Amino acid sequence: MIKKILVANRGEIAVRVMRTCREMGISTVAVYSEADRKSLHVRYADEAYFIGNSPSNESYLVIDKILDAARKSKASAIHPGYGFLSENAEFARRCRKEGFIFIGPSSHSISTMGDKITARQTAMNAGIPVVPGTNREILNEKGLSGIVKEFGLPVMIKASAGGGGKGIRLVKNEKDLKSAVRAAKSEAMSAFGDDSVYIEKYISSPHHIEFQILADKFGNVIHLCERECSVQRRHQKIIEESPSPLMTPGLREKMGEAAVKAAKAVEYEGAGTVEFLVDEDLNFYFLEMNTRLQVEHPITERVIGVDLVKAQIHIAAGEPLMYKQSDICQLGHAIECRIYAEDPFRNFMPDPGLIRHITEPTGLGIRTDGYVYEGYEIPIFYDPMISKLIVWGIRRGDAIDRMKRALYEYKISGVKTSIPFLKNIMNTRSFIDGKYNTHFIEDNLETLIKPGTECGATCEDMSVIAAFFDYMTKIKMFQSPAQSVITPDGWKEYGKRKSITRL
Amino acid sequence: MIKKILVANRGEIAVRVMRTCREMGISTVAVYSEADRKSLHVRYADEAYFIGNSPSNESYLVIDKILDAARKSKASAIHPGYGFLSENAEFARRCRKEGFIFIGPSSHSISTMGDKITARQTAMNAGIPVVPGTNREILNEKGLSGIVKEFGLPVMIKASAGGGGKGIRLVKNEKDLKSAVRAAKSEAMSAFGDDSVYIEKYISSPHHIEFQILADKFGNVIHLCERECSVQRRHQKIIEESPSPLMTPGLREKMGEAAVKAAKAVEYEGAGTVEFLVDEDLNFYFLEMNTRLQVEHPITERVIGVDLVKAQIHIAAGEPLMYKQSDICQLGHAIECRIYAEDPFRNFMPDPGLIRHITEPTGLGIRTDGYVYEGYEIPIFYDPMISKLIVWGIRRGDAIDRMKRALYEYKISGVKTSIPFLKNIMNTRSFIDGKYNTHFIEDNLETLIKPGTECGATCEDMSVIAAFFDYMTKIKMFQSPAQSVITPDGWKEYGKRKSITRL
Amino acid sequence: MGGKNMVKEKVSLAYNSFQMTSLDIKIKDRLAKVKLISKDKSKLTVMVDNKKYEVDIEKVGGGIYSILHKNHSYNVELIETKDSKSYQANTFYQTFDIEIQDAETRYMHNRNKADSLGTSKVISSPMPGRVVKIMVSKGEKLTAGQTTIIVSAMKMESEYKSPMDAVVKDIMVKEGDIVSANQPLIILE
Amino acid sequence: MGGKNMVKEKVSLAYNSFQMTSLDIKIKDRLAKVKLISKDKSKLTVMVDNKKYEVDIEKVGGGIYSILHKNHSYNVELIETKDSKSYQANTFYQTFDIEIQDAETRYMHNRNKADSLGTSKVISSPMPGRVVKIMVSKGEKLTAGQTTIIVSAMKMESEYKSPMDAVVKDIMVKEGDIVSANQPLIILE
Repeated sequence: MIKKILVANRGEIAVRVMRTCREMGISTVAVYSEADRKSLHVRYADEAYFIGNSPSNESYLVIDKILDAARKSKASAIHPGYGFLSENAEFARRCRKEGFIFIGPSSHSISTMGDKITARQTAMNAGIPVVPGTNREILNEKGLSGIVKEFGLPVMIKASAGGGGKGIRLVKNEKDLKSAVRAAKSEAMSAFGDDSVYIEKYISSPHHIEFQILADKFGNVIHLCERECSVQRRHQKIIEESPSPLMTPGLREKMGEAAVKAAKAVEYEGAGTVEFLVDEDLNFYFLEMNTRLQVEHPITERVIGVDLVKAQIHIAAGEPLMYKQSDICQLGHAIECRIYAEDPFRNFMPDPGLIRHITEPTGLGIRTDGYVYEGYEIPIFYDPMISKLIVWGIRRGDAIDRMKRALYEYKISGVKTSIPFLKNIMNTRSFIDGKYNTHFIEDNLETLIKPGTECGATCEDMSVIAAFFDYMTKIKMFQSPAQSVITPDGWKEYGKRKSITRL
Repeated sequence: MIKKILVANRGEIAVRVMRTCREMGISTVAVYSEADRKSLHVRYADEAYFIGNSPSNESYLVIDKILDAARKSKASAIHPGYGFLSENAEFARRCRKEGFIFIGPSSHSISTMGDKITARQTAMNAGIPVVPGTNREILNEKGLSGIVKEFGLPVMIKASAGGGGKGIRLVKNEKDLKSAVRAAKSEAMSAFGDDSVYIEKYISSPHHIEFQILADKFGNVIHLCERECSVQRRHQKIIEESPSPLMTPGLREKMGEAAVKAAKAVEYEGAGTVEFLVDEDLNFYFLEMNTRLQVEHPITERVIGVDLVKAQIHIAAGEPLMYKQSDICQLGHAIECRIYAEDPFRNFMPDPGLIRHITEPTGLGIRTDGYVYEGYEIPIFYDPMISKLIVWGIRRGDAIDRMKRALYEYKISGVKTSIPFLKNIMNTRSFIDGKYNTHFIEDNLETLIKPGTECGATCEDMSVIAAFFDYMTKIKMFQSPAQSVITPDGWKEYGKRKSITRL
Repeated sequence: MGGKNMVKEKVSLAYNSFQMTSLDIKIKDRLAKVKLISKDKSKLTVMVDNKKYEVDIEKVGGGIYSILHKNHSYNVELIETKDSKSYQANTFYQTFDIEIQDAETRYMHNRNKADSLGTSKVISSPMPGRVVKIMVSKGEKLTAGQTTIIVSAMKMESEYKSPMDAVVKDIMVKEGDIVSANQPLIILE
Repeated sequence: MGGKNMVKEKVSLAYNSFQMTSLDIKIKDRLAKVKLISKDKSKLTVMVDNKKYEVDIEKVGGGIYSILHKNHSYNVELIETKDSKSYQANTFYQTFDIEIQDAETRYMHNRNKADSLGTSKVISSPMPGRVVKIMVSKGEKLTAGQTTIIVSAMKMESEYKSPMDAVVKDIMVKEGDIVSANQPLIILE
């Protein structure tokens, strides 16, 4: 059995992993950079090791520092979370070489799926449909027009080492092709240190749908159904839901089988995600495989009823899968909204800063996975995602109603957040109808970035009155005999009544 | 459709009902007593009406005041919550007479089930087993020894109008019988204004198991499986779980059928609960029916996947049940802990007061239903329950592990709470094994009221060091050049950096 | 309800004659005149422009006011922003910037306006972040639109360009520095 | 580690010679001697009795301190109780009452002890509540164990009995009154 796990990550995912460890009676080890001394994962863990300066390339991305902390703490296993070193084949190899259980797949699986050209080739060999395109790196510009003739325009140029929307170019006219390839190559080189690019046919109005898979060390692989992830802004997911409104039982079975095949093709172990593009005619194409836990894993946990981190740990400990494919079914509908510290009304500008006050939604069908607390200052160095809000309802409509209620209750002050933007999405017709694709945000941007006006004239005046009252109290302008009952500060009043002597 | 609902209650249940109303797009009306002006239900509601002085018999129990608020607010329906007027047949009758939809059963159902002798008789007539005993009020003391001969000792004397453990006497020796009847009668008279008592055989080592039922206006009645409620202190439930560890599929079917029969026998409408005693040999006996929502309804919501308040509102609006009996099945395991503002280490003394700080557990499988917030002062007039913590796990063991994790994370300061007591229960062998009955608390009291000692010597010294550091900072004894980095108050530091001019 | 004659209503509590009983409050682009009519414990009567409001207002912790007006329940969270006269007000539905206006704030406003004219040659970032790259050097001649500095925050990089043809007068930061929102980075002339 | 000779270690920071560098701190029934060895930003070295601790201590909001000691992570919430020298300390596992002891607190303690001897004839309730019923009248002679007053809080009624044979000297409250914890209700003599 695994007794102690080092979590090589920060933020909500580090806390989320540690919560499951605590439930399993496993000790937890945090690592932290200078900016993260007060971060919740440090406070939540049983142990914490300092690993360097705030920029992640001087701390969370330095393999030696992570392994050093693992040795010092005598951890038996390392969980990489998502991001940072989670899809770094070298890290997985080093962990294992130095005697730690790496909670994730083999280096081989990671590197095969990490390079998109190899991944495409692997999927094709396994008989999984891929987006039509080149199966090799584009080495020179001579064959370009031939390629375009084969697939038709528009096409996408993509970096083989790609991720985060970098090294991608859409080409609509043949005359732009050469310059787009050059631009993509140069961007890929500066982002990933690798300028390999390939060309894919452009799928119009695509849905981004992914399948969660679980695979143990004994060759058992199952899928845990799909997540619809088409609500994206600049290739970053904003909202995910399960089931997908587009899905049919037949398509689910076919895509699930393809996902399992993809995992088997790389002898996958652990939790992973196979991403597909699906067009309006329900044709699906393998896109890539993420060889780690996803941000959006909680919606699968909710509709399937499985703790994915617990499953990861069991698999890493060498236990066979607890579930068979026939045990898996979706119950109800789950939606996740990602809450970012950013100002949706000022071009989504990140807004790090001090959290003054938080009220989180609770009650039936609500889960929050966050890491900020009152008095915490969000550092400027890392991802702006501060929380995930996951709701469940028996039907999709119930889940949307509950999400609206939860967003209404969710109050974070001190920093700007994406909550108003998310509220607007919940009120957009095509989202409500479940008829949207990856163009959704772009197509509706104008209405989505409109500040709410539901407050009305009286409500606006109430804000004015509150400010009037607060200011008058502050400057001690309320001098009537009734003054003693004004209690601008509950603590003070309490202090008085309890006759607390203060310094 | 119902457009506006007045919630004739306070505390967590008022907020819980309003949350579902908000999800359904129904406006909410709160009523509040003097002590409750700042209570969360007033803040959460769309409208709020003052109904009188703090003691509940001058506010929440005054039918005329509730109806007056309903009229003024033009509410179309009234939800009674639990407690207060929820099982008052007269209130149900008055609501309907004055044109409001009462979200609950008919006055006839309430009064039939409210009187325990009538309820027993009704159950017997419907062919449901009841605890052997007298079917009529004990009018004189002559027949007493004959009764005892019939059922054997020990017996229970119970008030027909009973509730809350009042008017109940256990008699083990025949010589104590007469005085026990007299005592029970006198207690019943002073508690309920009705001295009718009856005698039941004493079921030893009983389990308290109840079935949730839903019934629409068209005679459709289904049950939503059971809740095990045997963890009780002085007849008050502390922890509930579903499924019951004692239950078998066969017994569930039989008891579920009996529950449905009981509901049909009084032409029940809405959500209700049929309570049973179950002995070690799995014999079950009808105990009573609660004609309202129960405190512990969330565990059923979790394992069955239904919003019971939404179901109540749909039924009250005249809609047929959304579910058939065959749709209902339990998935996984849910446990609820009730958090009270009381000191478990000082004889469970209530501890009203100011909430200084709250950290609520979140993440996978956790739900909290509470109403207190930071800066709120819990009034002395009402129930000491401040929150309910509900967890879910795929198996019972997972749910217990999760509950331990959640109780570990749950921090409420300013008042004493029952959290340490609940933690002790989660670590008690017979609870972990699911082998407990209504004597559980009594049998384990000594270990259950022991304060935790997991902290250890170093952890104790850390508390000392924190106090040292805090005090030294407060009296400005840290005068070294490093002082500027001591930030005892994050706000102040922030204020300085942002150059906020304060008054 | 409402109507201009309401303004004449008497102040029902005996206030010190030197006390301020009205304020100008700016909310969004609107300047609201708020006048105290009476106050008895938590019961407050005020005129906001020409509308009279009788409210019950209570502070409930966390900087939040609970207000009951004609039995409607409102929650307003007030957060002081740049000084004690500036608030961000969060209602359940909307967020407002609010400013108490008096002689002092009006003076400061005018001064800031003057300042901002004089300082339009300062390049700064509206968000806190870390200086990734400085693209210019002191004394360098710039053309309008030329990138001067790149600042990153939370994985997003922003380029700040020169608003005009100018000369770099001074560079106030170096690469790797952590900067606050609106801190001067590069001075042009 | 530990050992008495550690106590002699030098204070490594130049403190003002008048400064207090040690305190007696009472936790549960234990009186711990805490002595400052050094402090550099958040790094604190102290002796607690004869054990030396090097910790990294940070206040993280909500009155909570995060402490790292030998890479172990502790959270201690401190709440001031009756005065600035008294705390309730909540760890993730346990709750402690803590008191800073100095000449002043020791004096107060002794005085309170004396007081409590003199005031043992006062009947009070350890919890706040509402007076439901007063069972005695002024001047009445009581026998030990006789119920004097009933106070209710949160639906629970508590009866307070006379600890001895006594006479009711004074009744400080009336039925329906709201009383604080430990407020004198009935005075006996």
